[in-house]
Parts: sequence; structure tokens; C-alpha cells
Amino acid sequence: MAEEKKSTILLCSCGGQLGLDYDMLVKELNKSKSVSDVQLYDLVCQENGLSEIADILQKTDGPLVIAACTNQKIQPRIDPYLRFKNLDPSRVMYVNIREHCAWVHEDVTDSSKKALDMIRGGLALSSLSSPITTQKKTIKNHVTVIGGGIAGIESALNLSSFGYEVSLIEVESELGGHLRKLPVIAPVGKSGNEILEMKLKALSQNSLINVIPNTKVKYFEGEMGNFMIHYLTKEGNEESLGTSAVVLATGFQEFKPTMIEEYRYGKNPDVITQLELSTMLTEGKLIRPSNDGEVKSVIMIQCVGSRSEDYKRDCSKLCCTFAIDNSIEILKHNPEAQVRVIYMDIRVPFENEMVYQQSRDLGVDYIRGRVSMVWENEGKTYVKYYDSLLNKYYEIETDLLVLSSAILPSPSLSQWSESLGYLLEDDGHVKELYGKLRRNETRRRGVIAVGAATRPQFVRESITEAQAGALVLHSELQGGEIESIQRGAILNVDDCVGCSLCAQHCPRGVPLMIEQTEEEEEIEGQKILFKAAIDILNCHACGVCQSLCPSAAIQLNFLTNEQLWVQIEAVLEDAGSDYPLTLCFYCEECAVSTIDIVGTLRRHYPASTRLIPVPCAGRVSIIDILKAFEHGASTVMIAACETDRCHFGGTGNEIAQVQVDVAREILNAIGWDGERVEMFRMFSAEPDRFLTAVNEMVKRANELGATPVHLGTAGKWKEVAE
Amino acid sequence: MAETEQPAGPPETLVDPIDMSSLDRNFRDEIKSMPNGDELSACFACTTCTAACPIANQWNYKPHQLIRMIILGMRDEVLSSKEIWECLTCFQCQERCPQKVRVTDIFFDTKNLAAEEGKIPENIIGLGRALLEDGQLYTVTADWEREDMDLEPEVPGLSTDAIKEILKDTRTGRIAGGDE
Amino acid sequence: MSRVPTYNLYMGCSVPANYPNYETSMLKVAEALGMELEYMEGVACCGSPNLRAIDYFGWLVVNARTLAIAEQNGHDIVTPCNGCFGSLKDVHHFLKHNIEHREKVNKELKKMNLEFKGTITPRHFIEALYTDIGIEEIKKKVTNPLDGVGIAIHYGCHLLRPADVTEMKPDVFDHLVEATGAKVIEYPLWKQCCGATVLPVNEPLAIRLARDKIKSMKESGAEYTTVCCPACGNQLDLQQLGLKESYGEVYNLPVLLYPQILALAMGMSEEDVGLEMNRVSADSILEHLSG
Amino acid sequence: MNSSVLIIGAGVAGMTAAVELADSGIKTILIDREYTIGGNAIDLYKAFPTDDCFYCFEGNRWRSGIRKCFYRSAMTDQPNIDLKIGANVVEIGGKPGSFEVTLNIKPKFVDPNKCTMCGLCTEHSSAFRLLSPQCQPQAVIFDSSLTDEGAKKAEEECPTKAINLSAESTIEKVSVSDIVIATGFHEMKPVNVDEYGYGTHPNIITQLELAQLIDPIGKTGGVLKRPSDGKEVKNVLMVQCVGSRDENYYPFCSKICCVFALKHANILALEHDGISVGVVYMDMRTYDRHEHYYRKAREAGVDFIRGRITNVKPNEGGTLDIVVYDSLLDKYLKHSVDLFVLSSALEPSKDSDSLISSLGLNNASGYVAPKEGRNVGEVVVSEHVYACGAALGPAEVPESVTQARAVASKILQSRK
Repeated sequence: MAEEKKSTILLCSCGGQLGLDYDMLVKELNKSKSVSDVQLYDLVCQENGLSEIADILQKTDGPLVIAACTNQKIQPRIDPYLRFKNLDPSRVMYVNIREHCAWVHEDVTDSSKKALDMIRGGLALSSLSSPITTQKKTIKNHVTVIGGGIAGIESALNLSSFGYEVSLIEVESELGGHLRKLPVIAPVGKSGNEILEMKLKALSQNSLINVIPNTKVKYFEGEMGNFMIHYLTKEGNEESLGTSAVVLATGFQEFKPTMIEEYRYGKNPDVITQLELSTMLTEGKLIRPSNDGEVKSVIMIQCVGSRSEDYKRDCSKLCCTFAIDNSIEILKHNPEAQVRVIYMDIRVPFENEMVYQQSRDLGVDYIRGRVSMVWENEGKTYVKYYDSLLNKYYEIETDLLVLSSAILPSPSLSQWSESLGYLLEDDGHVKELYGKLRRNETRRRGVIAVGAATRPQFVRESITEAQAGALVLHSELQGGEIESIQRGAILNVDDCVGCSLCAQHCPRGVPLMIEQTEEEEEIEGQKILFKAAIDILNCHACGVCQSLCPSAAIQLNFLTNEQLWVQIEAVLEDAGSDYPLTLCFYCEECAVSTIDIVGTLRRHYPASTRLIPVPCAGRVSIIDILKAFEHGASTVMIAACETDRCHFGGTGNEIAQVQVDVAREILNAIGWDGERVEMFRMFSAEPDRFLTAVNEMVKRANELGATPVHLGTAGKWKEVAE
Repeated sequence: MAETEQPAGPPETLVDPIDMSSLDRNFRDEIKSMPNGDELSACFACTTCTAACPIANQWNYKPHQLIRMIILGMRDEVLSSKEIWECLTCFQCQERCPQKVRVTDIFFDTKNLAAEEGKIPENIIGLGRALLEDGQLYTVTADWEREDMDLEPEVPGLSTDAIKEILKDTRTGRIAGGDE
Repeated sequence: MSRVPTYNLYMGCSVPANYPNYETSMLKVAEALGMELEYMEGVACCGSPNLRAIDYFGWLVVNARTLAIAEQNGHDIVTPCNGCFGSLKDVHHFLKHNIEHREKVNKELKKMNLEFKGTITPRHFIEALYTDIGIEEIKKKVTNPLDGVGIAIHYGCHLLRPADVTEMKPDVFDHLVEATGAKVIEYPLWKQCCGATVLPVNEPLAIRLARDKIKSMKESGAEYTTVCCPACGNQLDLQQLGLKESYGEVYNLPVLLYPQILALAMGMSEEDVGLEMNRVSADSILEHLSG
Repeated sequence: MNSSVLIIGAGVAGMTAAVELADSGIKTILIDREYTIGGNAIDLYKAFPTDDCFYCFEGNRWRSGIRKCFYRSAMTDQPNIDLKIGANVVEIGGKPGSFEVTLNIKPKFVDPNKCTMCGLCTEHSSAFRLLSPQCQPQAVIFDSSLTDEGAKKAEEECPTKAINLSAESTIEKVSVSDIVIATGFHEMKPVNVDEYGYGTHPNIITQLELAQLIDPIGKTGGVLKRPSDGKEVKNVLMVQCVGSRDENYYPFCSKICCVFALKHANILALEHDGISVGVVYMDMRTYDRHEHYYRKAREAGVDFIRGRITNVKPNEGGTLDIVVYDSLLDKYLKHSVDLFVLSSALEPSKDSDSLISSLGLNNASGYVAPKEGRNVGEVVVSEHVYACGAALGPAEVPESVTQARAVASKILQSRK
């Protein structure tokens, strides 16, 4: 545990507008033994305020506690300034006495009291802080791209121009994937091969890219910086390849609708899928498979397997455009041909709509309806369908029946997900880190997915994703020379009991369980086979591992257990049987912004609240919650992100929920009321979520009143009625 | 329907719309609460049901239209339609529905509602009556045939009382029973 | 061969009343294959889809009662009628998944000292043949196989659909027919309904459906057709005779009840299967039997 | 050569491109024609596909978590980002690699770096206001048309001297090597599509206007009231493809209106009790996983009517009688509604045209398209010219972000 340091406190009055009792604050804070100096300043955030901060850090060697507006706004201003001055920003702690205090409480005395407690908290935290340094490591300057379709090719090209060596693994003998089969691509009107041509040329001339065809990847080991890929060669030998990062570009596969009996696919050779037609058209021979006869009439059926609870729930997005492209292509081959498309909803984004329009001009019939039945008679194929707009049934002979069949993910994705540590969507595609902003990152650092691996994608989109993905990896790998601020979880291996909770629950799968070598000493006469290992440079610093670790072997280097506990104790100094307090742990992601916005809106809530920031709700352990009660909190609330909206790309908030639930049970078991602790989900678009929550917990605090801590009955066990 | 006395707005046309406020908006919930009706609202009007139906071209209301009418609340039109009684119960619509709407089952539900309101074809009431009176739909007429094949003369093991007993207290009794 | 279980035989009313030849050939085939079919006692008519249409609850209770009776000796029910199969299977499935209705129905059954638990399965006779006896065993018993004569199969709607309820695969019947040496004739309208259900409300429509079906079979080269349901049989066989009058069409497509075909292939006589009772004369089938 | 990158438009795409480049050590000049950046996102409440805040982007690499709100995006505080608000391009000179761009910058009445939002000025005068608590820069804006004595008082008393009422617009020249077009989209005001009567009745609004009406941090605090008389809203009817897929306006599909409408339909049907919603459509276009919004909406009891509007007729009571042709029932239905919401076409922003012509780019229905001879799908639209987000056509947030990252990727690669 770090030795206690005396801190300087800088109080900001926001240009004299905050209306807190600063005299009282200065007076009280000066009493604290861990304070070296208290300074009142009008505008910490302005130019001379910044130099004041730099000044203090230069003059003192202790930490600095800044009590001002939200650190979410001033820290990004102060940090770069200090780095510029070669000062260590990690020496500064922030306490929000504006949005979380002065702006949300009417009574100056109460809000000043609250401000005082929260500053005391920051002070306690800072007294145990230790500087956070920068760390470097060198890794292999090599990335592996799996899948040689357009997304994979584009990835390889972009990564190589960032200077990485690239291995491009393709299961087939030839690169290009489905693009090779597409005769024309809307809205640009180029053929798949035309688009590929340039790319393949660039590829062949690129010395950094090594293409490995006819190769099937089996499984993976390791983590970013040292992945090991195990694969089967054409000859069937198992070989492996070391690499620093992996790009999943496995593309899609078309659903083969043999089980949808009414379409007769697989029974009647003239019933084919849309991609089978594309291949025909690309090869330039449009014929009836049954007898090589001329194709004069074609019927296409949309949504075969897509938008169906029986096969694929969602829309496959590409099929309508494929069908329209192909129908135009058919008319190029045979202008006399009659093409009909039977659909439920035609779905063609942006300018593809104009291709749809063009196809109608060219005479393609669009029929809103569904097929009744398909049958054969004397080598001819007949289709009966219902036209829902004419409200009539039709029966026609057709030379070709083309099924726009669902677009499915590559099956290998599910085989690899466990060993590579990424997650899957229900539909079998790779689950992106965060649907709104991080489509190509996966849960696992150093593993990205581009193109149809994440969802059905148009060529244009796949290319863009590949380009974006290259940047994502480059900013992780930093050209092989990784340098970053070492802010994260530190593992003391000697204390690790090998329970693997951290490895199982880390939102980003960072801790690895490493088999111990023979000479590992025995603990309690029992040999521990596996122990955790954490590469802090892969760590996202959420603290979930810390809250789960049964032996306190893992600690965040900026928020140790000790640090949080002394902070809890300090902010609750005013708690008493006459003054029930609500302690709120809030994550510094969605919760802090919700609470800040409540402040900016100047919405009021009771001042009998004390707020403590944590990087992620998942950092709060059962013990932390119980500590809060031990030190006199009447109710404890945890403010967290929405379900499935964890900012660490995983389940930090779900872990928090579990901790809260257990804490509740414990409280009930010892005869305190489980109602005293609760977790709430929020995001800043709905500030009322916080207001409702905090009002509820304050209400409970007043109703349930003081805890046994204040009543002096703590520790005296009560019988609990079942 | 459209209020002609309203001065504002466009002139009245030949279009004489169905006034949505005159419809029974609870009809959909009524159906959803009935056996296998809960999937009703999953319908996205793809008309697969109508495509699959072997006889709908004989109908004024197609299956998908009946489902839409239920969703919109056209209760009377649906319950007094001949279509629901002509449903073959061949389940092809239900089998092929991409949204797992149990179309045929829902038509059974509408028929039950219609029955409750006495909107039943005479012959169907007749069948109900047969069950109440004879306790079976088919009775052996040529028992000699059975005996030739050394089968017992009557329908083996059939208890005609059981079903009479049950149905006299249920809806069948109410709508086909002698006492009304 | 694994021991064949004993079954509760539920005849319904249609087969015994109209198709004793179905009944007798089924019993004989079953016996020859070692299936013990025990007539159920004191069971009620299933009420048919028509009862379901006007009185869902009554229909539930009636059929739940039959199922509950079978549960007392624990044997599965087999029935030769698609209508009965459809009713029993649907009620069984519904009550297993719908607690609320199960309780309501059991309140009624309690009055008869019965309770529906869902412990046995209602099954169709031909499914029991296929699953419990098996194609291989059946083939062993076929002594006079048919000479590959073309037979079109009519499964019947309530045997197949709704599939999540009936749990039937649309190939069971095919295998059974092939087992007798006959050739299965595919025809476009194989899925189409025979029309039986609408007979009471729209006879011409019902007849039209049967006629289209028969026409489609015939045009696809079927020499015979086979069914496993008295109602379907009635539509295709009896109604076929009326087509001369209503449509001026004569098809002469004999309609055999599956156990008749199997029995004959197993060497039984035309009397055993009551062949003379088939409305459209099916005697010619005998010429296709070898040996 | 000056190696700065000019990013035109500070919506989600522009902001993303800016931080990606800045974090990679590249100097950027980020301009926006408004005083508050964020573009359309700032008042769109919830975003799909995640149903959380719209005013959200990836934030800087060196900050924890995978996203940050606009209010804490610190765009004014980053050494590598020179944010110019109220700025638009007047002229582009020079040549690829060394562009000389002339900017017109609106008067800087309030210095965003100095303003602390302490609230003093807003108390003195209504000319000062906070556009949104999520605004970026975090500063009040000044409406000169409302200037009064209080405003002058505020100017004197402002603790940070952030206010300068006599500020004037300026012309600024910047030299940059690359230009990124991130000018976004603009919702068409369907005033000319007269069959829908937009502009003739306060209760006929667009989807973006609806978004603001249900936004909890918006003017109404999220309580949906009839614009005409503030009465409670019970019935809402939406119509899709207003000005989209229409040769008279925009021939293209605006791509995101269906999801947008469904998002709102679901919020109304599920989170505001007792509101019944209908959606009139031609083809429901919930691409890909967006299909789940459609499923959810049907489950929530939203009516979907495939057809078009026959006529709209206002009633005395403030309601509207709307006759819809249902093409699947082949019947006309008359709805009486409190709110008629038009899913209006998404059109390119005003800057688009001049940029396209002055940079010799291609034009995709008014949106930016790659110059001749470039390969398909390039965000590189010309030599040293890039585009991302809805500048390339209607795009949802995730696409805009991906494209912005692709742009940053390409610029970095070009400098390797």
C-alpha cells in the first residue's frame, strides 16, 4: 500500500457563480491532516487557471485535488496542457462540486456540506494514489487476414500500406469470393471481376502480402501481439502461424432452400438460386440446366428463407439488388426474355432504387405476392402465384425459377469463436463491439471482423469496412512499437488462487489462465495448476476482475480496494442516525453523463446524497457495498449503463447487477433490509432515469432510517423471519 | 360516413372510406386472447397464406384480408363472412406463414366467436345436433357388412352418452340444443 | 425384432360406420405384424373439426377425455382416421402447452373421475406401422409384392399439418407404399385437401376439390390411389362416381385404403380386405400381385 | 507543404474523422456552419440500432470506454483539432495536396473556450441560451435578433469575458493538404408535396420534428402534445416515402426513414401509454437486422397499411381526417388523428453542390460521388479529397462512423 501523501486542494468558484460556502470549505479542509494547502480559485478552466495548476504541481510533489465542474469536461483540457508541460496528469484528482452539487441543490448549507464530504473523499483517494507511467512493448509487425473475398483483399492491401506484413488465408484455391460470380454491381454497373482485377493486380505486386490459398483454419491461441493460428494445408498437414492480430473476412454463404418443399429446389434442375444465376450470367451462358435450352422466361422469388421465423428472421438486404441486377443482365442476353419478380417488399437502398426503376423501364414485371405452388409437366416448369395487388391468381410456364435465397454467415465463424474469444450474434455473424459506433471491432482486442462476416454487406460497404478496420488495428498495434499509459489492472501472481473468475468474466477476455511450470511452489500443500496472467497493455481498466477476485490479487492501479474504501469512509463522514445518507457509485460512462446532464439542466434532487465515481459499475464489489453500510450509508445505489450497452464492450454492468443482488441477500440475511441497495440503468438522453432513481433511494433512506451502525446494534445478529 | 357539413378540406369525392373510429379496435386483442391467436400481430401482409390457400380465389375476402380485417377491427364483416366457414382447415396457410401466424387456428377462433353470436350455417348446427342426439356423427347402417367381416355389429367401444353429456352444457348445447 | 407395444385402438365413428373393410384389413395386418390393438371402451366421437369450429371447449373436453382414458392403461392411442388423429393430436398438443385450459378441462374431467396428464401419445395407425414395425420388418412380411404399379398417395391434411402438432414427416406414407412393391406417383396436387371438411357448407366446392385431386393423379399417370382416412376415402372414392354426372368425367381411379394394399401384398385374400366394398372397383389390383 | 486536413462538417462523421486523425498525430481543421456542432444528431434523441443516445460518438483513443457524449467530447481542447464554428467554405483554390481554402466565419459573439455556462448571461437576457445540455462546444449561443439591455449587462459581467456583442464576421484563409467532406444530410421540408398539407396545419410534422417533440431534454421535456393546442396526443399516423422514390422530388430511396419511423412508432406505442400509431407505406424497408424494429412494432400493435394517402382534411377540433387507400384490402380507410407525421426525404446539405463543382467531383442525386476512374466504394472521392457519412448519401450512424474511419485510414496510409 502506497505511503500517505499530503495533497493540495484547488477550489473553483466558477467565476464566483457557484454560491457555495467557500469560507466554510476552506476552513474545514484546512483541518484535514492530509492537506498541505487549500487554494480558492475563480476560474480553474481558464488559461491562467491552467498555469496555476501547473505551478502547484511543479512546486509540490504531492497530489492535487481539483474541486470544480465535471472532470468529463475539464480533464481533457487539463491533461494535454500538463503533458505539454511535462507534468504527470495522474497526480490530479477531480471532484465535481458543480453539476453534482451546487447546481442541483437549493440549500447552500446542505450543498456545501455535501461538497465538503465529496472533497474529503477525493482527498482520501489521492492520499493513497501512486503515479501512473507509460509502458512500451514490441510485437511482431504482422497481421493475418482470413478470407480472400473483396473484404479480405482490401484489408490486406490497406494493412500493407500501413507497413504490416500480411498473411492472407483463403480456403479456396482462388481469391475473389462471391465477387467473381457477380455479373454487375449496382449502382456502379461494373462487373465483379472488373472490380477485382485492379485489386488483384495490386495484390500480386505487393511484397508485404503473402497469400496462402487452399487453407482451412482450425483454431487459435494467444492474445493481441502473439496469436498463434493453427490451420490445415491442402495436403492435410496441420501447420501454425504466429501473428499479432486477426482480421475475420469470411464473407457469406447462400442458403440452399432444399427444405422449402413448395419451390422444388433440388428436385427440379430449372429451379436455381440467385447466386447460381449470377454465376451463369458471369460465365455468359444463360441456359435451362434441364436441357440446355434457351431461356425466354424467368421468374424470381424474393425472401426465400429470409424474413422467416423458420429459417432466417431478418432481411438479407442484398437479395433485391442482386435480383434486379440479374434481371437487367438477363435482358442484355436476351432482350425478348420475360422476367418476373415476385416480392413482398422491394428493398433497394439509395440509388439502387433507380436501378429498380430502370429495370421496370426495361420491362421487368414486379408482382407483389407469393407463390402458391411449383410443378413440372413434360419437362416444363409451371408456377402458380397470387398477385396481392390485382387480387388474382396466375399460372404460368417458366424456363427458369430463380430463388433469392437468404444470405448466411460462414459456418467457420462459430467454430473459431471460442478459441479466438469473440462473440456471435443470434444469426451466427460476428457480434460487433458496439452496434452504433464500433462495427468492426470485436470483444477481443486485436481481432476485427469486416465485410459479410458481421452482416450482409454490399461490395462498397465491405471495402469501406476493410479500410476502417485497417485503421482500427493500426491504432492498436502502432506499427509493432506499442506505447501507452499504463492505466489498468495489476495482478500479483503470488496471491492468485487460480479460480479463473477474472478470465471468465473480463468483458474483453484479457486475463489468460497460464499452466504453471513444475517448479511452481505449492500453496497450502495444494498445487495450483493454472494462474491468471494479465497484459496491462491489453487491459481496458474497468475493474471487473478486481471486484470478482477472491484473493484481492488484482487491483486497478488508479483505484485500489484501499483507495475506494478510504474514499467511502470520507464521503460518509457526516452520516448519522439523524442524517441518513444515500451513497451513489456511478460509472464514469453513461452514468456520469446522465448525472452531469441533470446538473446542466439544473434539475434538483436531495442533498443527502454522496457520489463516488468508478470506471465501470462492474468495479463495485459486494465488499465495497458493505463497506458503504459499515461507514454509515443508509442506502446505496449503483448507477450503471443500460443493459447490453457496457462501455467496455462486454458485461461489466451485468456483473455489477450480480454483486448488487448478492449484497441484497446478505443484507436480508443479517436482518438489514435488502431494499437498502439497488442498481439503476441510465443514459444521458433520459436524465429522469437518474432523478427517479436517486429520489427513490433517498426516500428509502428516510423510510428505513439509520442502519444498525448508528443504532449501535450492528453485529448483534437478528433472527430473520423466512 | 365523411361529414359533408365540414366546410374545410377538399371536396367530397366518390371515395366513401371505412371510418376507422367505427371499427372494433379490441377485436385483435379478443382474437389474441383465444387459443393460438397470440401470433396474430406478427402478420406483415406478405399474402403467403392467400397464395397457399387452394380455394381463396372463390372468396370475396382472401385469408390475408381476413387477418388484416381482424387487425383493423372489422369484427362484424369477419364474423358474418361465409369464408371462415368454407375454410378447409387444410392448414396450408398456417404451415407456410413466414411469421408463424396460426392462420387456420385463428379462423377456428373466429368461427367460435361467430357461433357464440349464432352466426352459423344451418348444416353445421345440424352436425352439432347430431352429436347431441346421436352422440356420433356416423352411425352404422349396414351392420351385416360388418358381421360378414366378423366385426362386432356396432361401432366398437363407442359411448354415445359421454359426448352428449359433455356437450349439452357447453356451447353446442346452447346453440344446437332442443331447448331454444 | 424389438417387442411391439400394445395400443389403445380408437376407431372413431366413421371407419366402423362406413369402412368396415378398412377396419378389418387394419386388424388383420396388425395381427400379422404382431401389433396388439385393443379397442378402447366407452370413448366418445372426436366431434371432427366442425365441433372445434363451433365449440372449442366442448371439443377439448371430449378429446381430452379420450386421452385421459388411454392414460389409465398407459398405452398410446392409434387411430385409422385423420379426423380423429387431428383432433386428438391437436388437443393433446394444446393442453400440454396451455396450462390455463388444461386446468379448465381437468375440472370437467374430474366429474368423470378422469384427469388429462399428457402421458400417452395419440398416433395414426400408419405412423405406428412405420415407426414401431419399420419398413424392413414390413418388407420381410411382403410375400406377394406389387409389380411396381403406379400408386398416387393422398396423405390427408390432418395427418400432416400443422407439422409442429402432428409431428409427421411427409415421406412416411411413401415408404410404406414402396414397401409393398408399388411405385409412388408424384403429382402436383399431392398437398391439396380432399374437400371433406366443407361438404356440409359447400358441396359443389368439396366435390370440385376431390375432382381436381383425382384429375391431377390420373394425369400424372397414377393407376391407383391410396388413403389412410375414411373421410378422404369417401371424397375420392364415393364422390368419384358422381363426377360423371356433375362434370361428365369418368376417371376410374380405384381408391385403396392402405391396409388393403399391405394386406394383399402380405398374401391375404380379397375377402380379407373387403375389396368388393370399394366403390370404384379395385379388383384389378390383384393382377398386379406377384405369386 | 502544410499537412493539415480540412474537415467540412462536424456531425458524427466529421467528429469521428477529426479525433481519429488527431489521435494519430495529424493536425485537422474542423469546421461547421452552425455555432453548435453535431449536425442532425444533436436533437434526434435515441439512435438505432442501439436505442441509446444519438449525440454520441467514439471519442478519443486515450480516454476510457468505447464512446463519449458530445458534451464531453472536448473538441475545443485538443491540440490537433482546430475547431471553427459558424464557418463555411467560400472558395477552394490551390491544388490537390496544397489547397487554399477561404472560409467565412460568422461573428464570434461568445468565445466557446472561455464560456463556462455559469448561467449569468442567460439570467440577464433571453438572447443567450443553451441549445442543448449536450451542445458542443459547451457554451451558450447568442441570438443577435434578441439583443437587449440585459445582453450588454451580461457582456460586462461575464466572469470570463467570453462575450463580445460587437463581434463581426471574418474571412479566413487556410492552407490544407487534404479535404474531407462530411456535410451530412438535411431533411426535406415537404412544403411542395401539397397532398400532405405540410405547413398548412401545425399538427402535420416531419419525423425529425417528431424526434424533437419526444426528446426528454428537448423543449417539451419529452411530453408529446399537439402543436396546435397542446392537447394530449392519442392517435398518430405516419406516411413513408414523402419526396423519396418520387421522380418529382428525389428518385432515390432515403434508406433510413423506415427504421426512423419505426423507432418513433415503437417509442410512442410502448413508452407513451394509450397512443395508437399507424404507418402508411409502399415497401417497408427495414434492411438487415433492422427487421427487428418492424417485428417489435407489429408486436406493439402499430398498424401497418400498405397504400397511399387519398386526402387530408382538418377538423374544427384540431384533429385531422386522413383517408388512406389500403392496397391489400382494396378499401379506403378514414383515420382521425392528432398528429400526421411525414417521413420526408433526406436531401444533401446545401454545401454539397458547390463542393462537388469546385472540386470536380461526381454527383449522385446531389450527394457526393467519387470522381471518374476511381474504384467502387472509395471514400477517396478524388486526389486528396475524401468524403464520409451522409455526404455520400443517406447513412445511419454506424455507416458514417465506419466511413469516417476509412477516411482517416486512407489519409494516414497516404502519408506512410
